[in-house]
Amino acid sequence: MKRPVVIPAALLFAVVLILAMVDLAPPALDLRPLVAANLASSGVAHPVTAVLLNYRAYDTLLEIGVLLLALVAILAVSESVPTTSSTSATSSDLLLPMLGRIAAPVMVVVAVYLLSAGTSAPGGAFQAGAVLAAAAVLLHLTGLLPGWRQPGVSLRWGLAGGFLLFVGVGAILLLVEGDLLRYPPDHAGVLIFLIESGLTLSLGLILAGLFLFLSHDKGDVG
Amino acid sequence: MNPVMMIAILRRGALLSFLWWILTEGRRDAWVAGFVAIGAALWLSLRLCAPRSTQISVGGLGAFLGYFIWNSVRGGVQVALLALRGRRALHPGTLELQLNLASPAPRIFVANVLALMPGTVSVRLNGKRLRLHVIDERMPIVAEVKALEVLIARMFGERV
Amino acid sequence: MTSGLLFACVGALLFVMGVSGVLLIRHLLRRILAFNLMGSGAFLVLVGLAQRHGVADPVPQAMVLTGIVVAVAATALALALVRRLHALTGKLEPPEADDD
Amino acid sequence: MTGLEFPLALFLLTNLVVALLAAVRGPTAADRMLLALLFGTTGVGILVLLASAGGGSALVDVALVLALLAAVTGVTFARRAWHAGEKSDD
Amino acid sequence: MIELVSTLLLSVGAFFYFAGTLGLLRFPDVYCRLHALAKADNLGLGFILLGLAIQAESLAAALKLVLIWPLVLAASATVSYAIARRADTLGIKPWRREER
Amino acid sequence: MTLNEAMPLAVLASSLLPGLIIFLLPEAWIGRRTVLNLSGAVAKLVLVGVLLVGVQGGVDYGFGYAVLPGLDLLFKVDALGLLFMGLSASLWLLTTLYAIGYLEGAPQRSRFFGFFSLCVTATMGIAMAGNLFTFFIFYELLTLSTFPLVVHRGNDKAMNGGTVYLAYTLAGGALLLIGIIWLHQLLGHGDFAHAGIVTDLDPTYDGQLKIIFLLLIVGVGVKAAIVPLHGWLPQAMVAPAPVSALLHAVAVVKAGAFGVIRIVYEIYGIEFAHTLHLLTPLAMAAAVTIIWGSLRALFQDDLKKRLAYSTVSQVSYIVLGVALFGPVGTVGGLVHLVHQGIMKITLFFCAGNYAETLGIHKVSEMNGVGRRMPLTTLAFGVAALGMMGVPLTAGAISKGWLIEGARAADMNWAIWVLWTSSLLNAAYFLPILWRAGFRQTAPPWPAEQLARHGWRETAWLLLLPPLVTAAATLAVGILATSEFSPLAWAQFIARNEYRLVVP
Amino acid sequence: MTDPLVWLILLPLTWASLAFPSGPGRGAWLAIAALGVQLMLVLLLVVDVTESGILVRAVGGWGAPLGIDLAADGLSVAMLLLTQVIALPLAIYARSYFSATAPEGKYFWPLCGFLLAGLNGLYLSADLFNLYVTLELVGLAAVGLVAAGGGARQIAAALRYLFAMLLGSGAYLLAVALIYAAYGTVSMKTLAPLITAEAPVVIWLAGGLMLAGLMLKTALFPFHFWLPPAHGGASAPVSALLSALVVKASFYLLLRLWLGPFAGLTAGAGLLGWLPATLGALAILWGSCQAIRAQRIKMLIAYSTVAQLGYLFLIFPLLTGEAALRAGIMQAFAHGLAKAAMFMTAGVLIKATGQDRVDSLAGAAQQLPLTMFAFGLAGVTLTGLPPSAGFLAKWQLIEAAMAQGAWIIAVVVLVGGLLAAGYVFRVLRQGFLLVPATSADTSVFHPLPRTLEWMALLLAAASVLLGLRGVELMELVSLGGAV
Ligand code: NA
Ligand code: NA
Repeated sequence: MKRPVVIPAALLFAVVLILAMVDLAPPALDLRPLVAANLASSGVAHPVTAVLLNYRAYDTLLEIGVLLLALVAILAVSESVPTTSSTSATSSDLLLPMLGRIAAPVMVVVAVYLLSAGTSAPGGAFQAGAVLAAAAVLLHLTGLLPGWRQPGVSLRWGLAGGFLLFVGVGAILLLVEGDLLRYPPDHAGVLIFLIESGLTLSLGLILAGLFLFLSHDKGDVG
Repeated sequence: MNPVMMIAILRRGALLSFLWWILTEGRRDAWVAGFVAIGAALWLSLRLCAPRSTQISVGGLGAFLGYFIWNSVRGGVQVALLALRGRRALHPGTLELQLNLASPAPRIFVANVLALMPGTVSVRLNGKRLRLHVIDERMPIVAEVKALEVLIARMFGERV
Repeated sequence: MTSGLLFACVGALLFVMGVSGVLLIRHLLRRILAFNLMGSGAFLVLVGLAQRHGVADPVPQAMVLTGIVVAVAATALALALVRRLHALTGKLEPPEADDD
Repeated sequence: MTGLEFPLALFLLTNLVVALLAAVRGPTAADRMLLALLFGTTGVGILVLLASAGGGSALVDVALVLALLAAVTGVTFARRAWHAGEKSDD
Repeated sequence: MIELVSTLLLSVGAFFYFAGTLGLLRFPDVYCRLHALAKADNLGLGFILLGLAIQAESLAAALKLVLIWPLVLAASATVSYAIARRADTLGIKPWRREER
Repeated sequence: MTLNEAMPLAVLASSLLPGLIIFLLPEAWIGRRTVLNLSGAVAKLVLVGVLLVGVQGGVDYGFGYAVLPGLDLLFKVDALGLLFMGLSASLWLLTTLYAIGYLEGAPQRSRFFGFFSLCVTATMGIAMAGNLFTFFIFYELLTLSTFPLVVHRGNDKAMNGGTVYLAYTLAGGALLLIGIIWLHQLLGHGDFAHAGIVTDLDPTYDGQLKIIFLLLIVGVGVKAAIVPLHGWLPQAMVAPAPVSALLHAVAVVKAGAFGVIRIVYEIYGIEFAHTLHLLTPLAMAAAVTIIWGSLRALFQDDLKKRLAYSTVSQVSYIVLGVALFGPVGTVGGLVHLVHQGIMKITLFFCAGNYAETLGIHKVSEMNGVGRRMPLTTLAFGVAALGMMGVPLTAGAISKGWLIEGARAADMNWAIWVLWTSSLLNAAYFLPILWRAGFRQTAPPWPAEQLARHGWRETAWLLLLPPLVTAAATLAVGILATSEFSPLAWAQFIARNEYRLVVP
Repeated sequence: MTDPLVWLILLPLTWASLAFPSGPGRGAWLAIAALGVQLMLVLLLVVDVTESGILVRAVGGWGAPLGIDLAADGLSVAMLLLTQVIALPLAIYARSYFSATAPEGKYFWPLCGFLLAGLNGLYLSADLFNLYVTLELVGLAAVGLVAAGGGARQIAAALRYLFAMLLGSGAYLLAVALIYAAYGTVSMKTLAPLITAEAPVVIWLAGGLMLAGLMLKTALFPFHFWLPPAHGGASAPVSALLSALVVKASFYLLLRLWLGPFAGLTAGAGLLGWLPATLGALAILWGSCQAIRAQRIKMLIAYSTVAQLGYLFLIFPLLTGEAALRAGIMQAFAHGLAKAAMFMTAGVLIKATGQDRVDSLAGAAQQLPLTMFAFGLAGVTLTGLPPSAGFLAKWQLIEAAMAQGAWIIAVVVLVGGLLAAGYVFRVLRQGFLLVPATSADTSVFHPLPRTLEWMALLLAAASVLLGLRGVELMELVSLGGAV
């Protein structure tokens, strides 16, 4: 019943939008020179990273908050009573554990590599965290890591730690430098790397959590 | 520290360092982070699989890889030609056969690898019985599977 | 037409497809997919349109990275809700609107 | 750099879109699962081509990550298939 | 010389991708399409990676590219098996030639 | 804040604070609650007395502050306000006494007395309001604080009565609000002032002013129960007797009538209202109400309903007095504000006594009740005669001035209306008196609840208040010419409004 | 604490992320203490803004357009004030409301903290993209709160809510993309002079997308479909938080955009304001009628929210004068305070009787007089009766409407007030009903912590008392140009 309205409206909107976009003049402002001019004092080498972790680091701070929040919300939604034991590898399954044993350390190396490359390439902590999370997921799927239900104290601190570190650095800089997340140019690189390292761990845990907390009930929903 | 552990650390450390070297494309300034990475990975690796449990034979692996790459190309070319000619060239069908491998892990490996080999896709592995979908029933599939089995058995250190 | 503009146009199409999907599809997992399509569309427009004159702009690229993380968070939450609903009702479609 | 990389990346993108549409069209649920195959292989191909076409070596890293994630996805799929299999068949 | 070989390899790679998509479009059922995607696309990726690797600036960079291939292959192999099995479980009968 | 500024606030606080505290008192703390109630009422009476002396001596009492930029909450104490305040303060004390006796042992007394106090606070606010905004605030507060009293009994009948009450008063409030804001649009303020505030407007606004007048009068006319806006009043009879007394004699209907007075005299100005030809329609509406209310009263067997329709009729005497152009009519209307209050509260007290003591609710059940409850019946008789306008009673004074006012305003038809009303009054009150006094007693009574206490026919807290008000009915009639009589005060006000010599 | 402005964002983020590791159900006292500090910070900020009109902070020291600016003017400080004023008593209420093991309270504190951080961040942000992130923070936290520990019905409501939020922010994000493409910046301050009536078509489209997205997020009729089940289904403290605060955020943002960057478009197109106003009028009528019909008490209150939000949108055609803006903010305060109080009383009633039907309230005025009184006070505000903040809102709205000859708005406001009286007094009437103790309908009232009742009364009383003194708030709103 909604279909005859939605689809023509959507198409019409798309057509108008595309025509308008094609017609669009160059923007009044160009931020690229600004980004480039301040790159030297930003503490990182890659412009996208500079935007993410320095110029617009506040966005990134809130975004990590969103991610942590989503994890907390998922925990709040999931049932608190433990269900029956989660999927773990059976004894006949030898290939998968082997894969996990080999791949997980490799993924750790890749994660650290991505983190260290982050200052000169986009991403850093995010890709690194994603790869760590993938490693955790892999370990879980290959039966080497039990599923997560309700996180224990240390896991909870691990999940929130990176974000707290980020907030803490922001707060200290606010007190010392007078502005939220205003890095002194000399120490920007170190501070950003510190934040990113904390984030990598927490993001890894959070992203893994998004999967592992979700995967515990019987769940073949697709 | 026992020598087995020692050798394992050295072997794995070397492999991981090589990996790091590839990843950083040989940059020297990255080695500080590299030590952290290799250390962490080594620790994880030793926790996940104690030394001695490595059983994959290097020679077997090499032989398998050669066979695998060559047949991948064959399989790709065959499918590409079939795709160009359309469905009138197809003579698909299913095939059930018995695997000889003793342990389940290599059997699963065979089932997976067959997806990349010419003409076959594994449909269902049921114990030792394997059902395959073949794109051309006229091909000598059974013989090829046997050959693959032998290679994989060697790699896993098993006798067929 | 530059590649950036092309990306933006594809993005616009993906966006409206996603919106239509979210509005029309009742199957919740597919609706989540539609939402992701919508998000990807918006990201493509953001990046593509900003570099419609051929030069990459780091600011929208960073914004898109931020947006992707937010979308991942939203998707995960949505999946968690769908799973819970499935566990409770055995259905993957929302119950009929129930306004008291 | 042969100058062919960027056009080829676009060509692969077109391929991907066409294949996506075909896979989504079905007709069966299994056909739609083909999407999982498409993203890994074609996505990685596009990324490495773009990296070589001037997108920067960082894109190779992205391709690497995508390949890793594709592998993990594969394992996820595999677990479904094998475990479901053990329960019903073994 | 390297450039020529590279061009050749890249073109061959692209051809296999094309063939995979073509197979997806022309083959009659999901099992046959699986053949097309699992084999042709992966081979295409292999050629492209090889084509790019030989023109890489360093050995490490080349190896990095080559490293990607087994990962994708592993993914494809496992996913293919999962799809075929799923199709079988769903009761999808393989397409057969009529005349026999 | 000076003392003169604090006085209006003190008047409000003398009932507001006891009210709020009473809400929180446990049900069983009867003694403390009574002390609070009475000390508040006495304090208020004393404060009003002080104000009375002060205002007559020309002292300005006022207080104001901005609620919104350009919009003030403004209190001022003037002669007109004091007339209403004096009435409310005295009757509140009596009603409180009566209610303490009436509700003895009933549930939810803390809530009852809490809202009772809020209700009087609202009345005081209305009387002291210095502008339309303030007036409206307390006008609506009155609605809110009386609702819980109307539905106090908590049964379905009470709920329905409360719902009708709310529907009428809130709708009226909405129209009033529109009128007030419209005026604010035109003038930028809504302060009450002698001779009105709209006179300076350009004549092109006359049309709008007429509409605004209609809105305002309809708004306050609901509470004043001007026909056809009176429908809520008989329905609200379900409330306990002290509440009915309060609604009918003091708070609600008087707030409406008082609003009419303020609007006509201090927003439009009587002269300007006259030039705009607003007074004649208003007088006609009052006349219709007077006759219609009396006619309906005639056919009610339910005693409280008969009294209710009587109220509908009597309150419009005030409106009629206001609408009669000229000071004489004004004096008549103003003095009736007080006189009707005293008389009508007596009647309701008595009706409550009959109901509470003997279970009598209907006129047809009253045969011979005068012998069982002679003092109550005496009080009832005095008040009823007053209502008819029998000489030496309060009613005679009001009616006399109203008739003179009609003559002075050249509206002789109004005289006929008043005479007809008096006849109708007699027609619905005399049968009651006749039944009570001369028909044979036919016990048992419907439900005798309080036995005779020695010489007393009922509890003394129920008996005292009607006797006092009945005495007052006679006193204000006989001593009308004394210095602090309601009449003298009404003349004082009229002198201010007309700025000329008032007889 | 050198800078109240930034701490208002950092503090809730901190306690939210500390409450999570503290464990399920923990963190209440931390939250309450921090909210007390936040309230003081807002008051400091009020003083600062009163002195300097507008405060701007460049995050990272960069400043717009390269970095993100935080900005506080009268309008945003007013909204911040509203948020903290409601949040503190609500937190005290919630601490008593959620028993130690209640599944719906397991992660209430971290989610609540993130929600409040998102709201504060939203009110302080002067950057369109940053606003997108804050919108998502608020939206996801709200969805999590709705779903927490709930049954199928609540989960379904949360899903519907989530998709509505995501559609809304998706539209907003596309608009941000278009604006960036057209002007190369997302700073509101930089954009304001650039967007004129001659803006390219994409900017009109962006404006439309933002308008639609934010109307959806504010649940303006006919985009309200998600609100009643979500607000009516959540636990009482959550409903209070959502109805009182969360929907205001998107309204604020719409207002901010309308008066700020998009002023160049909206000022030129006078008829544009009638679109939200018409929908607002329909919301008032539809929401009130649904509330009058509702059987469940929280549904009634939730539909009342649909109606009351309508008033906020009536101001849009009148925004050429300052009076309408003041009316809107006063309404936001009135509704925020009163609706929080009302959901809190509903929580008390439901907890006490174990049922949530309006019919089951008979005797409530006797058993829970304080709660019924609080409900009544809140109802007075929603009805717009004096003396209450709702009345001041109504007064200013009618005055603004009449000043511009928009009679229809005045009429809608009055009719809406009467309809509101319809649903408010329906509850009160039921509460005042005395049922004989023997009757089968009699609800059993369980004893509850008095804190619950007192906190509800506190907010209800605040909603009324604000009606006696609104001048400071209204002057605050006008500070810093409010645009
Ligand atoms: Na919202
Ligand atoms: Na309403």
